[in-house]
Amino acid sequence: MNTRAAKAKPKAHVNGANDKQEFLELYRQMCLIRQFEEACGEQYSRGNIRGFLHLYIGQEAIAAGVMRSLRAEDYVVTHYRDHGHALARGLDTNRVMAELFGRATGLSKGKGGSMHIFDAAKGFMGGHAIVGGQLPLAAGLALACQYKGTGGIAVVFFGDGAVNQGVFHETMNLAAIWDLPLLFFLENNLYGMGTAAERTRAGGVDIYPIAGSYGIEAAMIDGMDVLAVREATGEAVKKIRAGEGPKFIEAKTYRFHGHSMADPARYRDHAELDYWLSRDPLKSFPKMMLDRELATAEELAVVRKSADDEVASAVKFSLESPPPAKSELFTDVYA
Amino acid sequence: MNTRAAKAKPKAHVNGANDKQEFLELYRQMCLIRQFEEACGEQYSRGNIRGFLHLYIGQEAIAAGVMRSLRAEDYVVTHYRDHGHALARGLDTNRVMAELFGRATGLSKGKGGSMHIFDAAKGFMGGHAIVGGQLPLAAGLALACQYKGTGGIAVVFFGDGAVNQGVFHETMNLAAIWDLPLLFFLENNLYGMGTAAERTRAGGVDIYPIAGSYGIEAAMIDGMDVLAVREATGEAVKKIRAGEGPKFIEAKTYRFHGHSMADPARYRDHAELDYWLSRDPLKSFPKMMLDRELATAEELAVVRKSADDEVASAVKFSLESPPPAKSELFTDVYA
Amino acid sequence: MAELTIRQAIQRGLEEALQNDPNVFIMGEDIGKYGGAYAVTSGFLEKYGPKRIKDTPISEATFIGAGVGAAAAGLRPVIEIMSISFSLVAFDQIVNMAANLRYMSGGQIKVPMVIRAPTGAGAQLAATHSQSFETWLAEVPGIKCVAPSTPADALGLLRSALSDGNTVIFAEPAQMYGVKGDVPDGRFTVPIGKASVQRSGGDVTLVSYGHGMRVLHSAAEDLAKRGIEAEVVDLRSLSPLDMDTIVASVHKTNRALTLDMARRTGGIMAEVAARLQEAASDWLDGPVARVGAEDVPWPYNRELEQEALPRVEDVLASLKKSYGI
Amino acid sequence: MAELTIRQAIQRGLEEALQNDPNVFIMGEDIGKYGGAYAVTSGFLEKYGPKRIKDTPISEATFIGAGVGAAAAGLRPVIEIMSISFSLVAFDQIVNMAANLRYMSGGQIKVPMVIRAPTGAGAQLAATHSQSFETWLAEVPGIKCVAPSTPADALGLLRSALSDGNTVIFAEPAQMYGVKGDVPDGRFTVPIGKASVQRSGGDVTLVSYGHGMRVLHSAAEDLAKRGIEAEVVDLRSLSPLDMDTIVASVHKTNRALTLDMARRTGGIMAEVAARLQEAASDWLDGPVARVGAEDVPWPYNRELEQEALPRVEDVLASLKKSYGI
Ligand SMILES: Cc1ncc(C[n+]2csc(CCOP(=O)(O)OP(=O)(O)O)c2C)c(N)n1
Ligand SMILES: Cc1ncc(C[n+]2csc(CCOP(=O)(O)OP(=O)(O)O)c2C)c(N)n1
Ligand SMILES: [Mg+2]
Ligand SMILES: [Mg+2]
Repeated sequence: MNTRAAKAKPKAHVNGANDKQEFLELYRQMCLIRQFEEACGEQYSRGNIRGFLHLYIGQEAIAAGVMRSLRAEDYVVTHYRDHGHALARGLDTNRVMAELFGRATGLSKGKGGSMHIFDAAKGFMGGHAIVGGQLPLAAGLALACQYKGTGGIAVVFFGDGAVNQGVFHETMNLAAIWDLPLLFFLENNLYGMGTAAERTRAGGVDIYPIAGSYGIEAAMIDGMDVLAVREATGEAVKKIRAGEGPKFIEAKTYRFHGHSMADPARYRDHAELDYWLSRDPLKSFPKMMLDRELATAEELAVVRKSADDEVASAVKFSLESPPPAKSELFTDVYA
Repeated sequence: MNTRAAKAKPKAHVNGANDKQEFLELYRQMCLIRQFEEACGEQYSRGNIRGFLHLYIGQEAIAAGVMRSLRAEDYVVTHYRDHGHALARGLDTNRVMAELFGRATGLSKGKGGSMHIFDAAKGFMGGHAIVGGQLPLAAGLALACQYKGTGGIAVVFFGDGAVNQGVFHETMNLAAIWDLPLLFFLENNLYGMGTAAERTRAGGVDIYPIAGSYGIEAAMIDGMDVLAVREATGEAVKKIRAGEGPKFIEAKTYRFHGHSMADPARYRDHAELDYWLSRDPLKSFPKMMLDRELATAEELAVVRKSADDEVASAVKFSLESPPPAKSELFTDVYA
Repeated sequence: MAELTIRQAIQRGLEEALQNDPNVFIMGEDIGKYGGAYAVTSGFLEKYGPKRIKDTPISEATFIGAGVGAAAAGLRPVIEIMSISFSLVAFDQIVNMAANLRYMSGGQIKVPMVIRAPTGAGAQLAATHSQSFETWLAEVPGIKCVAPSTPADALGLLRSALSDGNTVIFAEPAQMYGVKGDVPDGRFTVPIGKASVQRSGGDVTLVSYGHGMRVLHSAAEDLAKRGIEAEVVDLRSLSPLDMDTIVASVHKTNRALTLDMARRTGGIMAEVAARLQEAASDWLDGPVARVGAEDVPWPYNRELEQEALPRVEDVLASLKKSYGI
Repeated sequence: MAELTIRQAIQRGLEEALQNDPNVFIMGEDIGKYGGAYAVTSGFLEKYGPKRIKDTPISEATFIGAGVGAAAAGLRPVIEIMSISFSLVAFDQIVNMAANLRYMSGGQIKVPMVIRAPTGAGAQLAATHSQSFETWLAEVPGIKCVAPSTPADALGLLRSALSDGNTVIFAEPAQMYGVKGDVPDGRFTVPIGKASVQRSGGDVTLVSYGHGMRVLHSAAEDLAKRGIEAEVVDLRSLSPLDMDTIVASVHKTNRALTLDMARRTGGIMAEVAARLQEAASDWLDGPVARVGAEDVPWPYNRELEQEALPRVEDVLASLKKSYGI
């Protein structure tokens, strides 16, 4: 059984009622992602979503916790497990869902699908499906921020499996020598597809120390704790904006479902899954808010309901959206 | 000026006259390499050697010092700056030179040239010209030793520039998780072509600490000191043979000439070059032997003369060798 | 004779090799504990153990390069890439190492290795996951490349690949793992470098491989209804190419069409068409007709993807254009 | 009008861009302090400073991928790869990222970037260093690919590449940096996607690009001595391909030959031949003649390498075979 998160930092400190609106917003985002992903799973089984579909369920605290520290001029880059990041970054829920449905109203007009969500206007630069392939792209976006002096930064999300691609190493090196304003955010959910990270990754269960070999400051946090994520990201982002160069955060987390819809996840044992389910941020976070009287049960229910409604509308919107015109096959190949 | 080697370990201890034969042999190898490389430079300017030619002058202590710990069943893999490793591994001087001349008597029948020296019978598996490309190959050779239980190991040489290729990282990881009997030997000559390592490599002037991120034990040594190289390699190889998995050695060294024959090396300052020339192992090592009365000037002269003769014969052999038959163009494409 | 799926045929070939040759081992991502992304090696880890069945990190360049080294040292690695689309990160190791080592060493080094990978579009996996890089690898001297479209060929070609002295790219049509067919008993092999005439006919020669064979067979049915007898040729081996079989067919039919389920521009089918017009121009009643997928990145949306893929209508229209039939 | 070498023409194009567009920057290995492996960017670092002229680590995949990101964010990176042979380690970033991003994002992202790289055999650099991967990259939708063979085209195409909205592979014939030619004054451009008729003639159309042009011009001289007037066409743009110019020429000459200094099998010249026979079969008096390098890895030895490279004799022999001329 893998319960490494226990080693991570303790929960961030809560500053009383001041944080209420902020906490409700974090909760709203997590609910939205969870509900969105549940709906995706259902729509997949109905055949409305196809191809490869990777759910973010269990990891919501990360996307929600990170984005709060970002600004409009920042860039976000992620891998194929990208719905959570997209929603937390504020992409239109309807258009994200419509993309999964392959409809003309999707962000990429249905050409990209689940693994390739883009919203350039919001600095959301994908959604990339070659493991590790997104890392150099993010370095280039960070380079552009630096070159133009926009004050923006780039955040790149990747998994424990991606650290075994050479470009991970190359990108850390490049970011470090060029002092790029880049936050490396490792979502260590302990598995790359069906293979436990410890079976494919040398140097111990924690990956973040490798950043030190490049002189990049790194932190390890509990990815099930949205406040810990928010705090660590806030600190790192502040330093990056101050010109300190790239930073690295490893968050220990867990995906509650299989790698993709095709994966029954037989390679994990029940005790492990149960342990992580017991740490579900969609349970612990509202519980904490109730315990500390930061929100009432009713307030939380309103948030949940609004998320449910938003997702239900997105499904409806997608179902009602037309497919792309056949002529779209030939557009967007060249500028 | 770059004089980092000063930080490296002090010279290995000398065990008196017992070592005399061994020392003379080390000296012979270094002389052979130096003389060979000088001859190559000359033959290149005469047009007898073409393509890219990378001389090993200045780095001789490494090839000579490493090979003494290897056995017949071991594998050696290196990059394009490969003559020194080939000679120290005991490849036929005539046939190495003939390969550079592109003659039928060359080890690869003239098809490989300077950058691609192979002698499979001696476990010398190239000579590889894509920077970093040789690293995975070496891991595979080590894997074969482990798989078959031959007791052999693989040694892979690479430069400070190669550590910036992703496969370096991937190979360390694979070697570590599979406990491969593999010695990573980094010849840090401070430059990758015309670019100082410190300009392209994050994490400080020493590269070896990165091995630690993979749980690989690493040492840093003075690559101008043949005894230090021999000692460090001996220790590492012993551990690898004992089943301890991969080890890593970084040797600080310097190439006295440009990257290749096309490079006048204008990017280095004189003081730096002078410093490293003052540490020339072809001077310091015989001086030490004389000082400690391990050899007489005459004995050393005999060694030098034998190396000179061997190289002169190799040039003669090559000049007299026929080119490959034109039909060779089509052989060796498929087994 | 047994009825097997392509998946089962490959499984059988791999198991035979594992059982008969201790130097055979398999490596790749999720081939062990997970059982393989397309379940080809399902159960192998339990049966053959971790020495023979190696789960790798997501480091294609390095485990393929390590395969080259292991092969050079006398082992016979079988490598699974989860999708041939991912082979790009390892192209240097395949093209510069696996293919060149023998030549650069003057024949000293052999790299007997099989690289298996599912290939092709059609599952809405979009631009990065639907490619067919066997068409590039087939152009590289020093390695071979095969792509079966039937269970019998899958087994027969795999046996040949597993005893070949060279690296063989074994491209498996991803949409056809479940296709069933009769597989002879006994240790038959299918030689690498021989095309297969899957249907005989005297009126037109239709050439493709892998997924393309389905389209060609449907087209042949349609043509037959109009009294046109198509000869349907499966390249099977993309390298070496068996032009003799194709040319012999054209001598009979005087008409030819090449179909590529990958993009129309370039790739190995362009080479087949170019060679064919060179080798059989006196026999051809018109230009070699060429059909391929549209020259666009693969879209996710189902209708668009289907629109990009070549269909029976495209084959028929192309024949009409080249030969008026 | 000035006489420049190809190297100088490229330098001029780069300097113009550096001077006129603050978003242009150059990155690559040894392009700064060292001045470039082929001295193209010599002196640039001193003149334009380290922000614009960036020496990179030997990490082709990552600095090309970073170029994609920088371009996506509105900059205009120019990347030098020391040799197109090294592009393989970055193929994933070029083919999956630079080429696919626009499509996958439904047109949201542009990647206006120029990737310059010397290409081709002939300098005894052996198997790993003599390759011509522009022939593969030219097949990829979403990126463009050009290869000049004269100083004027080098400058004109570079200007077009530097103002194109897409990634353009700019393949420089490594053996021709010193070739001189007249370059018009003023800001002329050469459009991407237009072939160039370098010599007019009515008897046979000879098509190639880059190094191949030298061979074609020699062959044309030889043919002229026998009274055969060759029309010599330089593709210049490998993608998009300008079949119209070639087909128009064949309408006049009724004979065609393609020459590839890269290996004969596959690549973009196979596509040209295949398309040509489709588009002009009624006009061709025989099969499109095809000449290319031998299908072997590149050998180091000079005689073997020369033997592998296509020569004038091969062109003539191939014409004799196809057309009896
Ligand atoms: C280069 C490459 N190799 C393999 C794959 C197939 N693949 C897709 S996701 C994945 C696992 C990645 O795991 P991780 O990085 O930990 O991310 P997670 O899925 O756990 O979020 C694999 C092997 C791929 N897409 N690209
Ligand atoms: C992938 C790749 N990129 C670039 C080159 C060109 N190149 C050849 S050697 C070299 C420098 C390598 O430096 P290093 O690894 O330090 O070895 P050294 O030459 O110093 O021994 C470069 C850039 C190459 N051969 N392969
Ligand atoms: Mg993971
Ligand atoms: Mg170096």
